[in-house]
Amino acid sequence: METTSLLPLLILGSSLIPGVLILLLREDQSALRSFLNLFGAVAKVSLIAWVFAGYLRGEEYTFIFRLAPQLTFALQVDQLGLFFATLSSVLWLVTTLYAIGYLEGGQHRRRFFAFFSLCITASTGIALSGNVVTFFIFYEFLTLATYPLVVHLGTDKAVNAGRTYLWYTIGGGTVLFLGVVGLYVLAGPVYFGQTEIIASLISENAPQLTILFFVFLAGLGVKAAIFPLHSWLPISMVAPAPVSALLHAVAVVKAGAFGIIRLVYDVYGIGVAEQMNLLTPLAVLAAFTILYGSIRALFQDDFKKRLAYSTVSQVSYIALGVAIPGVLASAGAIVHLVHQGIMKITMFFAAGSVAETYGHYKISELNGIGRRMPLTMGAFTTAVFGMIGLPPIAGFVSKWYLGLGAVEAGSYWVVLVLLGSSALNAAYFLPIVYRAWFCEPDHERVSRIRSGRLETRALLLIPVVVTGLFSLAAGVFAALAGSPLSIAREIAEKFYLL
Amino acid sequence: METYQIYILTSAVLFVIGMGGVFMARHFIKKIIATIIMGGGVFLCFVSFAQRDALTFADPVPHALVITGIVVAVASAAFALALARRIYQLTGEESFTNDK
Amino acid sequence: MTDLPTSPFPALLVGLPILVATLSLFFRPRGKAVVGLMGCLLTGGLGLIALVEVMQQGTVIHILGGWDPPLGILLRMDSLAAVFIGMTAVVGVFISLYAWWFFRAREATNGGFPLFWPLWLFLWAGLNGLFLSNDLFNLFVTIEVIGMSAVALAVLSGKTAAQIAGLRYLLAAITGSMAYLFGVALIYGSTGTLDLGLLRQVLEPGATTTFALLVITLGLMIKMAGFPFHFWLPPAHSSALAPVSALLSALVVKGAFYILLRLWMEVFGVSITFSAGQLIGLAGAIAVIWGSWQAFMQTSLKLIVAHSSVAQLGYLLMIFPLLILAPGVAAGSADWLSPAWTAGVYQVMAHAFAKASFFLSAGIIIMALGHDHKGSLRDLASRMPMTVMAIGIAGVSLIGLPPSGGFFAKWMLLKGIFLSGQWWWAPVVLAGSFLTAGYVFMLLRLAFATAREKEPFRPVPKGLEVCALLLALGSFLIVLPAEYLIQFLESSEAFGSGIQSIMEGGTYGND
Amino acid sequence: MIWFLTIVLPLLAAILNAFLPTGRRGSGLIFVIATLPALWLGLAEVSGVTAQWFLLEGHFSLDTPRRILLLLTGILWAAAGLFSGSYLKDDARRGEFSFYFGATMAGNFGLLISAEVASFYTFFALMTFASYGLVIYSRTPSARRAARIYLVMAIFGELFLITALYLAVQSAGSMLLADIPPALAQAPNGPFIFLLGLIGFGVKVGAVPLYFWLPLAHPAAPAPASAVLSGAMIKAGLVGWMHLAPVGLVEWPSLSLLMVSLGFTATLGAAIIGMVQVDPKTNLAYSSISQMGVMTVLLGIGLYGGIPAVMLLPAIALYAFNHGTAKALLFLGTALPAKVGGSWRLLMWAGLGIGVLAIAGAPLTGGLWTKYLVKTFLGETTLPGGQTFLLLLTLSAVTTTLLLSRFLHLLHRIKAPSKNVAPPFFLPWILLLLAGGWWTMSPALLPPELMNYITKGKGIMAFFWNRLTNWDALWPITLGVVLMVLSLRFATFNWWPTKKPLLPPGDLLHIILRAGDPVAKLLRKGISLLDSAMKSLLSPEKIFYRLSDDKRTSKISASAETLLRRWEFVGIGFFIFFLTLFILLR
Repeated sequence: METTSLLPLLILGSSLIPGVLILLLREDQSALRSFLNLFGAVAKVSLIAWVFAGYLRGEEYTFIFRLAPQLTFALQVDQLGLFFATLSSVLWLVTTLYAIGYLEGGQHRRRFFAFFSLCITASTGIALSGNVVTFFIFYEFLTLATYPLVVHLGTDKAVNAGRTYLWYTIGGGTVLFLGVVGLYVLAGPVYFGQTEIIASLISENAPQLTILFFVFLAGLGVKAAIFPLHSWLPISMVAPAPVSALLHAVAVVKAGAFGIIRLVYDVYGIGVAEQMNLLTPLAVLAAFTILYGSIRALFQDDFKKRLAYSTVSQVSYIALGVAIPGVLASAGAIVHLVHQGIMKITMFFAAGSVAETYGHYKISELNGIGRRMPLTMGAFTTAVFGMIGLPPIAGFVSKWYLGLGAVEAGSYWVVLVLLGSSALNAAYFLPIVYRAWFCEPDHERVSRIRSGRLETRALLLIPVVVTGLFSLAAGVFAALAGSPLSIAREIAEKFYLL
Repeated sequence: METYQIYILTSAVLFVIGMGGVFMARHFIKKIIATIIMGGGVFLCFVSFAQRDALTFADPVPHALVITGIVVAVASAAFALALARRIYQLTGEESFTNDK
Repeated sequence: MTDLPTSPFPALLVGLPILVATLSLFFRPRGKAVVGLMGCLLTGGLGLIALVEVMQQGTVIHILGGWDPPLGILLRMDSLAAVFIGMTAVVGVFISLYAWWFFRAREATNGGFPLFWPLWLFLWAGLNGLFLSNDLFNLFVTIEVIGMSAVALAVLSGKTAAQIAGLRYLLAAITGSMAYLFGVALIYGSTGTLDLGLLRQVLEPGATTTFALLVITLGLMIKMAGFPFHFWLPPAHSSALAPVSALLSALVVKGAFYILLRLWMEVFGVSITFSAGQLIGLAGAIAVIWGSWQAFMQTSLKLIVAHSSVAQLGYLLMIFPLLILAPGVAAGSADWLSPAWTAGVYQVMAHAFAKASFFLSAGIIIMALGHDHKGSLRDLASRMPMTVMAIGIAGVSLIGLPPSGGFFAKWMLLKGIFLSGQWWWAPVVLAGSFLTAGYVFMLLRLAFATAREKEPFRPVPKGLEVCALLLALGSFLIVLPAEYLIQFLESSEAFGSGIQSIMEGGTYGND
Repeated sequence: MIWFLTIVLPLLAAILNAFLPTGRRGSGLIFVIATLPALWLGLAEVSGVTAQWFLLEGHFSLDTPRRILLLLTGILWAAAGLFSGSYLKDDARRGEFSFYFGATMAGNFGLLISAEVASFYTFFALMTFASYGLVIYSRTPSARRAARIYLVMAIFGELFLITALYLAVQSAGSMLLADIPPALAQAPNGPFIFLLGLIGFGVKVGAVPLYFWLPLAHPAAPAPASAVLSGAMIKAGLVGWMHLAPVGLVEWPSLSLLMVSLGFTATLGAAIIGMVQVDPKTNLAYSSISQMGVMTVLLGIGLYGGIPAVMLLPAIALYAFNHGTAKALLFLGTALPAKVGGSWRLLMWAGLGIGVLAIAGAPLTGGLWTKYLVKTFLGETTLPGGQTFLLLLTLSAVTTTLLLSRFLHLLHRIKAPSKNVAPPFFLPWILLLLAGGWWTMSPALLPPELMNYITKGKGIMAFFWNRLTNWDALWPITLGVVLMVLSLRFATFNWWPTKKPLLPPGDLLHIILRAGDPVAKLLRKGISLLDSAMKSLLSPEKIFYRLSDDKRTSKISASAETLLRRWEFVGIGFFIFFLTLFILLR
């Protein structure tokens, strides 16, 4: 704990500084801006890789700054955090590329990219934060950083969406604030991983702990879009595609999910959580959200809206996995952080490219799009099958672990939920695939907005393909050492050894 | 009851009258006068403490304070009057209309 | 008392501004401005130096003209005073710079208000005096100086609305100070001294003391626009010129709060009760909710900001119930005093920075658009991003999102609330931040929205925007030295025996 | 290495052919090359491999029954591939067809060679979903409909399947397929798990009552595709069953009885329904169902215990081999009569005849063996009612003959080209005819002990010339043929439909749809109601907006504020505050 290192700070800086610099640039210096962006992204990825390597060698990276007695800003590197940080940084790199292509000639790009960088800073901060208050700081920071992205277009629709977005996130933040202070008052400064603190308190003030747990859950559940708190997610779909992609795949929803993982495993500890049976309500909520989101998705004709509802349902897999005791289930949950991320980001990229290239925003307009954008839709289709949980795509792996975990824990109803959600996923995703590949294009809509030698602009195409391949590879090579799965397994096993 | 206590009671009464005036009176000038009455009450209170009984010498401190206080009070009253007059010139209003 | 080290700074801090102000009166308008700005910068620098001085050698005093109290005046600069003076210095300097550009830009149209400078210097002197002075009567004098110059500044713009608001303000101020003075008179009558340090020892409970406490409290509540008495604040603050509004809401109202706190915690310990504290807290709570809601409902930018001041001051009142121990609570076990205390100090500072920046930004917008109806904020984000940024940051600090000063204050406040078990205040705090978020983001929302019709738009000097932005950032930066600052406040026998006494077991409610 | 080639080559072939422009030859050849590794594995013993990196650690190996099936699959895919190469040469969507064809091929090979759950499931799914593209290929409304039903049923199956696999793996504690049957034999919920698997794979097998998608989907695809669908892929389900079934380890009378009875229902019922179809391909599809019924029966016997797996499973595989090759021959044959003319037709009819006889189990064909195997095991088993089953089996021979002669009759109705021609895809058909499973040598694939067991150690020839067995095999067929001939000869008996089938294809489906329609409507309505309810549900922020955006609210709060600003009220406030504080301080 005493070995202080500036590396974590540097990791944050690698996106914070470009963000600030970009804010200082002029609107028209797009080349320099792109350079800064990419430089930051690459720097971040490589830094995290470096730190990861160091961590595996057993080194400790901790940065601590005391604000006040009992109020410390702590960055700390552990496996789960690195896992999440890697995810966000890599996807940030990809998304930056995509965004540069997507916003070519758009308005307010300076603002957009600046806050884009801040946003990723926040989510890296969430990943690396070492104690509850630091987590909270970045959690709120994330809310603020994403707001300008949500309202980027500035239309009344966007602005109102932003209003609702804030209404929920700030509300959640306030509740979380209550929880955090409560925890500090009750247990003093709690660093992640110090589950013994809570364990020691459980005897005398169990009721407070229970209340706190659910206060936290309410706060985190907003971003994780758990059932009653999910409405902001589909509404904030008005944002540009890269934003929705990042919001859904990495930054916001994952912040919530990640928070829940931290809460259960690193603050309360799985033992305590089980002992006080706090997990059952969470499991039920998550299960309900899974089905609910899927059912709502069935009825959306807006492409991105449907994806959004599917996110609502997919992210709850993580919460569900956390709520099922057992190594397998939690491994499934943790690995789903990544798997859902790469699959969903692929889908959003695809949706964005279609919208950018042919101006199709509705699913009913997608007839025969597969013929015109084979690679994009191919990647999309891969992601779809992954979401349904078909091998050998990433989604299968997480679903397999969740299912086995559920069976192992003897909670068969969860298996039923998983099956139901798979069926529903098929029901609302396969029609898209069907239209894309097996329907004849209706010819009045083949007008092409952006032309290019490829099926669309290279910067729109490459990211989709890359993430698509990721989601394939994450499944096919799941057994390899260093694959998301293997890391997730290690993490989960650590949690259960504690 | 000592004499000074009578003074104090009087000052209290004055103070209350003044305060009532400030709140209840509508006209600017009335309000300003009311503040002056308040001031008077306060100063009387001070001064009456200066000499508790006829035997000892008067305590100089309250006088010093009262002098200062009076100066302040006069200044502020003057300022208030000036403002009231200006408002009258600008709008012709002589009392607060509560729309702002 | 005289064992404390003597230092010239207290005298300078009061004397210099007055001197420069009087001096500047003899100059032409343009000269006034130059001299005034110089004076402001000097005073600001002095304030900071003094802060450093105190940090190095603890509390210092200065006895004016060598005449001992009670007739002479003793200025004492303890750590809290030092911190507040430092804060005043920083905020003041920024506002002065802003004012310089602001009036320069307006010179052509209406002469650039040269009188602002002397008045502002007098105000500054008054503030410093207030923080430094150590007996009830000096407090009265300083607060009067502050009041007078504040009103004078408020009516500076010469607009009708400003005049009316100014008169309202003035009457309220006089009433408040008279009430206060009445209390002072009673105290003096019953104890024969005005020195705070002495009073703490000699004051014993009784009808007189109680009455004195009552009138003093009410008087100060009026002056700091505590809940039922906030009637003068919104009009006065919203109708004044931008730099003036900034001064008024950032610094002036804090003076009354400062006195109130000192007297309650330091002097009247004997006769205050737990339930009385609850009442003050209640007033604060209502102010928080009501003020925020009103701000949320307003349609013009400056009114929004003014109402939000009411709410933010409410938070200050909410620390009173925490600082007073319920009967039967062992002082040693009361570990929430320090958080509550810190909350108070930080709320003052954070609000000073944030609100100043907020008002300055409002001024910029008015300068650019000619008015500040909130509807005209549309598309501002693309036209003056820096200002919007300032508003955003300041707003975030007001809401209390991390890692701003406001967050720190609310954190400490909530912590105190939980530790003291007075959980019923917690919802108020949260609701307050939520509503604050409501109006802050209402502004940002408009700023990001695309304009319906193009408004005439005058460019503004960059300097203005920079000042506003820096102040806003200041409300974040004050968090960094937090730990050191807290130590500094608690270590020295700060505040007469104020904080210390509280640290050592607070003031017992006796009922 | 070869193991991976088995899977990778077809995928490569798929991509390669996808880009092959329409009208260019060679795609058939590419497919043939792609099947070579599979054929090699089918013929030669190759020790299994472990792929650490693949999925959840992949294992690939073969045992006798799966080797037989792999051989079958390889042959069929090679023949069908070659066939398609020329059959669809000038088709506009050839590239697309080739893509799905190759992908399906990869899946089909993969699921046969994979020895652990994850990869098995992977390739099973790959095959299932890729073949969707084959079914919908023609894009006709009926094809789309068939494809939709197929997909729904496939997903339905997948759900049961994955559940079964979850449970099985959990109880086995290992991902290896080999460990599953023993585990199920031990596990208390073994029968349940197997039942889930029975349903899950039953969809693919076309077992009663899940078969109804099959008569729609198989005919919808173009001839080569339906050949592999009906000849090879249908066996995938069988493989799945074999993987789960603890043959010889348990006695599950109820399950065993269930399977046997279902099997016979399929065998006879499908035959009867098939007879009254008018489309030869539909007819064949039903015949497939009925034949799979026989294999279901065999497996069912196995679950009753007494018969060791090493005996039973190869027997089933051999039966599949025989049926698969013959069925593929017939399916490919459906494309011929319209194209083959003149003296070539003799060859064609001969080939088709062989195919028919092989399925019916006539002497001199591999069918003899397979039928005999079934008979032996039915005779062996202690299952109650063994004799009736024997009777039913004989009866099934008759019905099968009827069914398939009806098929020939249907083909016969197709108008032949006048001149003496043979299309280029006649050659692959002939090759398949030569490579088929009806050669009496095909039992050589069986493990020796099973051979000896059947032939009583007297060797193939002795068995082959055994008069009794031949007679037993012969008379039902003759009976069937005679019946068919008579019914065609005499108008009074000729009630065969000509225009539209007496029973619509996918018989059961129509009942289900009829019955399920209102239910589905109700469900959809309910869900949409729920959806709209959720949409209209006033969420907190809406309430807040309504409150805050309302003119009235602002008016009220404004007036309240003005009230608070009146001096009088301030005075009152002052007074009240004063009093309260006074009381509190006292």
